[in-house]
Amino acid sequence: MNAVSPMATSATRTVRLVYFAWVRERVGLPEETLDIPADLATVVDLVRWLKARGENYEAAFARETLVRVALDQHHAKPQSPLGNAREIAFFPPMTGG
Amino acid sequence: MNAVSPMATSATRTVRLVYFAWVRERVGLPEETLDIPADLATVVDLVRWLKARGENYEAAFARETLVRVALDQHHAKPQSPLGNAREIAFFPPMTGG
Amino acid sequence: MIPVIRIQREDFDLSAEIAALSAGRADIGAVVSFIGLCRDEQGRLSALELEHYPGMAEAEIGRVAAEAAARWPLMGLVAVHRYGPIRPGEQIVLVLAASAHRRAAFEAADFMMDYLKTRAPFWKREHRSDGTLGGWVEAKTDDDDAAKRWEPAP
Amino acid sequence: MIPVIRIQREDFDLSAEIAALSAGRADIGAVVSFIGLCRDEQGRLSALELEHYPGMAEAEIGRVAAEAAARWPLMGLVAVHRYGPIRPGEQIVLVLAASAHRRAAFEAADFMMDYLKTRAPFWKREHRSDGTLGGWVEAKTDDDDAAKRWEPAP
Repeated sequence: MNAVSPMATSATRTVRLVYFAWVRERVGLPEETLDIPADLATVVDLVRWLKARGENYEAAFARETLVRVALDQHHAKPQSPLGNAREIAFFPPMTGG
Repeated sequence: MNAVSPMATSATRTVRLVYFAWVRERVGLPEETLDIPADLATVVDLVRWLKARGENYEAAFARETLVRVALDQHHAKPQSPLGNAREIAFFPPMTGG
Repeated sequence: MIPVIRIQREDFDLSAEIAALSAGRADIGAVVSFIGLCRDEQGRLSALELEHYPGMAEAEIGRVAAEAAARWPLMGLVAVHRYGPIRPGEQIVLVLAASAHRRAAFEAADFMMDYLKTRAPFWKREHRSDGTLGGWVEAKTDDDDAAKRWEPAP
Repeated sequence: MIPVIRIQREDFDLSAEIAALSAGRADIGAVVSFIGLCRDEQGRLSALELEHYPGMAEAEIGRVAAEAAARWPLMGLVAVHRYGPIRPGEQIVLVLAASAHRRAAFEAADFMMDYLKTRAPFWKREHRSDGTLGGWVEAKTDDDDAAKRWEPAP
């Protein structure tokens, strides 16, 4: 546990989260700006952190594998590193066309 | 030779021959009505009979396999029986579309 | 579904054909269209002259259309082929296929064009930009190969 | 070749798009178009509501178009996708691909639609004829399978 100092775990960064279709409806917001822990490494880490925030996120991500993600408007995967993404979008599988 | 009586070989039937594209140009006619021997069995038989009629037909059918045929407006093959076809068309491979 | 097949000297209008096909109905989900245009071949050509076999052209395209209709669940099928002189940039042929879903519409239009190329009795002759009469366009073995894609594997 | 990509609420006109694509040129031999229409599902639906991700929709369709342009020798590529409420019989999406020859135009249009279905950030919600709000349309695994056709064999 020495590697993770209290300072590092309390560091945060600001991201814009956007939600679409039934993900938006379950979260209850079209978008929000949040300070997330800087040590969340991947999309999955962020999803688990969001689910701990409240029932609305629990409902939206109940089936984690069903929700798709885009980092700065590029499709990404659950294991993708968040990197420095500033806009993170969650949405159901696409049904356009 | 007994099977082919003189009467049978002299019997004829009337067909309309139509020509398109360079086949038409080489024959020198868009169409003609001819009495052909009734014992010509297949398309190839007819082509060989036509080639014996003159140089224009020789030129049109110089490469027999290149010329396509239709019997009563249906595509046919060199070995197809002429049957009772009344309109026989010869033309190059198609280039429409 | 009755296919619309026309052989004509005049030009055609794609939007009008689609409107006619889909008027008053809401069950069509996909319309695929193909338009073949006359190319100038880097300025070499002034026109193509299209000769056809009247009667058989309609009949043969009708047979190809019937095969397409038997093979895919189509809600509309249109084939229009022009003849006579056609200048570079002008339209030569139109195929339209409509269905509930896109796969059937794409495949049927593709199939129609492949068979139209190899079976419809039309022949193209070149007219050159220098005023001389060019030769008859030669059939491509590519086109035969394309048509063979639709045949069952031997 | 610069692809034309538009995300819009308004309807579009196929003939006008083709005219714009081919104006003043005579090197295009084939134009393939796809139009996706809103179906009423046997009268069950009064409309589809299309939600999209502004910004990413244009960007993602642009990336798909760039892939198509790299893969086929295209002379024109257009993708128009509508959003907002769309009634049965109305147009939702247009893809147009132009090339010298038909194979490239057919494949590019087909490819564009398969990837647009699975990658463009649009979501359809049903509005029912009985006045109630229906559910979100579920993605089809068919569409993922269709998109996989274009990937190199493993």
